[in-house]
Amino acid sequence: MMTTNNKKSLRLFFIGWVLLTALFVVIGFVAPHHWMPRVMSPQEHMTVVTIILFTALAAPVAAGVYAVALHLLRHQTFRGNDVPPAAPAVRENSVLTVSWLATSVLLTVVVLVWGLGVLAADDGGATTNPLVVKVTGQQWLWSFAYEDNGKLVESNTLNLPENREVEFEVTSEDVTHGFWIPQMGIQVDANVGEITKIHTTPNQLGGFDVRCTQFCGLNHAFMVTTGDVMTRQQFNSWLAAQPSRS
Amino acid sequence: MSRIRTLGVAAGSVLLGAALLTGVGVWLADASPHQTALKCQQVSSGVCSLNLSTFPDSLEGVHGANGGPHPDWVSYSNDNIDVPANTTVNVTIDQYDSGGSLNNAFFDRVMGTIGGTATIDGKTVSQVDPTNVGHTFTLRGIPGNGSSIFVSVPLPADGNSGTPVTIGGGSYAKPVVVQFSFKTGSKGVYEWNCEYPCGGSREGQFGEAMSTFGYMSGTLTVE
Amino acid sequence: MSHVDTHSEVHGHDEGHHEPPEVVDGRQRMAIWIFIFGDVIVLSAMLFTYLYLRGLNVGGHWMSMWGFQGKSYAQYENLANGSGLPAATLIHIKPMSASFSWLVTGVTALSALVVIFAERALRVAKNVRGFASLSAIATIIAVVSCVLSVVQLHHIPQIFTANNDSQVMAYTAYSSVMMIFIGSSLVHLAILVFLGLGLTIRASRGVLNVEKWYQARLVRLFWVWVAVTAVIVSALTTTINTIH
Amino acid sequence: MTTTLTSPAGASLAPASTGGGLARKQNFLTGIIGGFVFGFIAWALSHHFFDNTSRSYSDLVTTFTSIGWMFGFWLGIGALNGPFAWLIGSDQTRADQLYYAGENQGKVRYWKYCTDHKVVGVQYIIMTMVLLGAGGLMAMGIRTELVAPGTHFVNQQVYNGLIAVHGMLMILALIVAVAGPWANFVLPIMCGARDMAFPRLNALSLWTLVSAAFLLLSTLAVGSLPVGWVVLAPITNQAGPGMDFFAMAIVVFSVSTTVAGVNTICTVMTMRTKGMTLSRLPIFVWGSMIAAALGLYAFPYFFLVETLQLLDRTESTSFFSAAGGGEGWLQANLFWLMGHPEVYVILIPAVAALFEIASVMSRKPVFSYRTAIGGMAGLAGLSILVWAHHMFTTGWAPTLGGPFMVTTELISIPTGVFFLVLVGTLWRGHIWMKLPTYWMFGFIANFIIAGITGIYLSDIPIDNEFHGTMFVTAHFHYVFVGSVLFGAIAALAFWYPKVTGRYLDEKLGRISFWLTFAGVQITFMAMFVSGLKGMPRRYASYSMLFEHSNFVTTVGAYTIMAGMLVLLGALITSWNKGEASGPNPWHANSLEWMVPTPPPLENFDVLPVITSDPYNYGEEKVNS
Repeated sequence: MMTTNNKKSLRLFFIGWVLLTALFVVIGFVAPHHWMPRVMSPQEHMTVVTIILFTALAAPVAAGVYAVALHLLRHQTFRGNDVPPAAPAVRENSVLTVSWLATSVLLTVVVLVWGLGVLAADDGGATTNPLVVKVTGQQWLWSFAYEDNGKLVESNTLNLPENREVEFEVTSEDVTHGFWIPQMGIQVDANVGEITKIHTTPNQLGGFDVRCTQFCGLNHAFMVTTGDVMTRQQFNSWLAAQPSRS
Repeated sequence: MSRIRTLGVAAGSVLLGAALLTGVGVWLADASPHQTALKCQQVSSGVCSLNLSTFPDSLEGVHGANGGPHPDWVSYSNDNIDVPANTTVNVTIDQYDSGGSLNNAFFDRVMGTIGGTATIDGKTVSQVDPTNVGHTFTLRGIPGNGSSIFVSVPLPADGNSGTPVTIGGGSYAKPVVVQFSFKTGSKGVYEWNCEYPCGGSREGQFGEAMSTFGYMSGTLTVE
Repeated sequence: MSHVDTHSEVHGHDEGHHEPPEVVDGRQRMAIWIFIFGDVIVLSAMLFTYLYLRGLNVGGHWMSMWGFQGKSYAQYENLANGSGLPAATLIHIKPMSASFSWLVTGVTALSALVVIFAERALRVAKNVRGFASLSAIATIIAVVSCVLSVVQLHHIPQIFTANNDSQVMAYTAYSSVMMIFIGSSLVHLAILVFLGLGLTIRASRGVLNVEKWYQARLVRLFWVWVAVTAVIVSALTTTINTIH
Repeated sequence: MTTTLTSPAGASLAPASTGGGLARKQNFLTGIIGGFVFGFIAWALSHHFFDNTSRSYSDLVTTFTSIGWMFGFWLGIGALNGPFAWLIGSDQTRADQLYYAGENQGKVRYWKYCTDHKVVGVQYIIMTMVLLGAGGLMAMGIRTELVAPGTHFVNQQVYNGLIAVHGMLMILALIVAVAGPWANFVLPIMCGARDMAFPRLNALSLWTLVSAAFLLLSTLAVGSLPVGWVVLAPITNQAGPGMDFFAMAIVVFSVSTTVAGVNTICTVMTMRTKGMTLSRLPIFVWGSMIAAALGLYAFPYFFLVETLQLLDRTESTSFFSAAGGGEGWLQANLFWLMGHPEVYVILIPAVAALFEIASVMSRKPVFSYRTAIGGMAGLAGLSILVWAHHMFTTGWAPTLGGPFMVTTELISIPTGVFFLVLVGTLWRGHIWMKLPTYWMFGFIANFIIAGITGIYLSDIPIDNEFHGTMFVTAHFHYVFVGSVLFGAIAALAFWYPKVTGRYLDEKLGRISFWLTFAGVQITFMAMFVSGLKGMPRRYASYSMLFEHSNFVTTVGAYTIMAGMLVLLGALITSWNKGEASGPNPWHANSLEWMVPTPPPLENFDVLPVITSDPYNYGEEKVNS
């Protein structure tokens, strides 16, 4: 019933490994495009690319473990109530151990280098005169304030111009909230007595969501609103049409 | 084996106990009384009217005998409201409570009503003094569920004095009367609450009455 | 089960029931050291809290707070209930008395010193009576230190704050951290009093005799550690407190 | 040839003294009574003496009530007898010790302040089942609410309470799920010790945990805990009295785990029998010790942060309140300084138990024993340097993001070692497909997914998208349910015969396994989808966007519940009706299988002498 490492079972094992790897890679490509929100900013784009890359790197490892597990379940198992005979006592295999460690170190380094690179590329902060939007969270609503040559405009929905860098200055009036735009892959908490900044450049026209990601009490689930990326003309006319705070 | 049987039974019964405790806990936590939803009164075709009040205590409205566990908590007269779809809703709110400054002056504006205005004691306004607000009526939905809706109307603090009127268990000075109208869209469940910090706790005074269901918040069901 | 060599000489089964003192001592000393390790973590976390809040000085409120001048809570209660309060003002507080803090620390250190002598009296001089009386003295000194700490707690500056109908005597960040420092030393001192009392009673009842001297050493370890903590905390909170 | 070890229980021990005395009548019930009495007294006093116009009035009353409950419970169950006896210098005699170890007291000793490590172990099993049961019911409540958009089953207030208490209960339950029962029941025997190093501290750690668990469950009755399980300040200053119960429960719980950790470490370091060198220790002993040491580092932070939150609420200090110079980030730091190591306090004992099981069930030595220990120690060491990866999106110290990303991703190396050891042990093994083996393979399958999804979250750009979403929830549920719980159940099935002398019902056990395994995949895969679609955590109601994935998740959750109920049925029925197993059903070599079942009081009549590690299956013929 069981024959350790005969050729056939090993070949099956390798085929399984390859097939599973392929399967995981395919999932890695399909899932983000199929389920994640529409990509509307460079940050979100890099996020999706990174997800695909990491999946491709992780796929062979995961597939390997699954293939081994399946191989063992297929060829190495004993059923029934009698204890199986003692198996060959392999206590160490320095080659295997070292190569396994080397592989995981290598993969980790690749992941790190890539991740830190993306992080550094994005860490530049707001560049030349971004549009500054003051984001205020309070239980249980977001409010947004724009400075339009001396006139202060407030809104409960977030309208943004296309292809212009936006800097969000996020703060809170009561407890901690989480300011998140899924379509733009940017998220930062709104803290009492602190102003936290994030920036992005919307590069697609259309609607997006703003959701609170930090538990903030009774109506936390309803602290959601929508936004719209419009052409600069549309944005400016919208801004002009808003009543200013007296 | 009697020891072991008892152990098994013990484990089972203790689990059962945990289940009961949990159930009781949930029930207690859920004990905030659910009043029957307030129906919007049909005035004419496509128009209906709602009458709400805000009180400095919980003696009026369904909170249990003599205001229930927290008679001193501020409260709206109702929590759950039913309105028909695609209708103009005329809202009248009698505001009996004192007030102060908003956490965020954003809410001193009248937003989302027909004409962007409200009538306060007969005067039509689009904005009130952010340092003298009693409560607000702020209504919103979850994007994607039904049509999006946003209405926010500040209710100025009640500075009136004179002969108090008696409602339910309490007696209050003459109210500030706020009237406004908004149009409902398609069917859906929306959430409304007060945005004036009247919860009497630390960190923005949004605890207690503000974070307890059935006092300063409720649902508006468009059906 | 070949790895269990039961043919080799087996010790009588009473071995393990009555273990030799040095074995018990070693085990208990290890336990005390591990407990002290846990205490070190708590202390370091408290120091982190202190330095973090002082370093951030959020809104400049390390030693200030919006509130109302005045000593007592009752003085404002009625005002606040009628929501007839005057406008709140920014109130600044002073750091707590350094000399008093060092006084408490000194007393604690003194008690530790006495305990060291007590333990030596038992271990070296084998003098149980002397040990009993010395540990009694140490206990009394620890009690004094407790009382002083309570006094210190009462001197932490408070500020009356009120908004809407919620009012209270509140503490600024500085006062808050001082409270946990003093509070934790109070808890430790209470434990010391318990231990000192135990040593005294046990010694005078002859339960703690010359053979069991190591019990005294266990207590001494913890006692000295508490004294060290007091010194560290005082050294920090009396030098680095105000924001310049 | 093991006969020298199997002389009847306590045959040669001093007879239990029959002395009366109040202290000997104390049990769980008197504990409860004492708790309620003192709780009521404390409530009445604080109610009377504190100023009821102060904002912190209700918090002060609640806090003092909970202190009264704790004190009364400990007094009632007899936890305070030992210290008092020490104080007045009346030390226990040998007869007393045997009595408090429950000698000749039958089943009643399971409901007493019993110092026998095996009794404590069984008490921990019951404790864990209660916590998991209550937490699981709350999970069902949560999933029922989330079956469709809108709030229908419970309103958002109840929901917010449920998510926090569910989270905390489950974390506490899993912290003790493996280390509680088995580091108490089998660890001393594995070391060749007659009991834990400090039997009374052992009982103390259990019963303090029980008293804390009562408080934690009581939060539901006093306005619950509407803050999320990470109790992120400053919203905790808005919450009702439930928060005070919670904070007090955690303060006591931290003490309990610290005491337990000291006990475990001292037992392993000082109670090993002759020849049981550190390099011959069963791997599970190593795992338990490393986890205990890590817990000693982690839980003091928990102790402090909850003390601070309690002070903020009762004394109006300003640790986390910006108005007084406080800062929510401080709470986040202190909490996660505890919170991340705690994950490995939970994980490592489960993994170590699986190493043990893998070796026995594949009739092979643990593969590269030293690397395994190194992996666990390395994981423990790294885990104290990664806490801020829970704060990538809080805006706290963005410049530290890079460094913390590095330390976090380095964790995947020791985690990889776990797979190396586990798979390496099974490779070319003769795998005995019994119940523990099934759950072990389930662990391998789930832990891969848990680990890999963790890599995404450790990457800051991705975390900016996924933080605070259902993706994170799904990830750590794969860790806790898919991995730790599976490991814990494997350990339960493995050592159950040693506790009861009977097998855990194989048939029911396998049904339960397949239900749970399928349930976990359905539930949390669908939850990953919700996360990818952008559904945040802790939402009582959600957009139509997330309708289908949430429905599937709820279906899966009920499947898991079915599996767990079958397992519970198996546990209870097998306990007295199961197939008899004999002292060593798995033909294992480690010491706990050498003693009779159930093991006698003080385990060994004659302490064995060890000449090799317990993994020498292939090397010498196992003579039976």
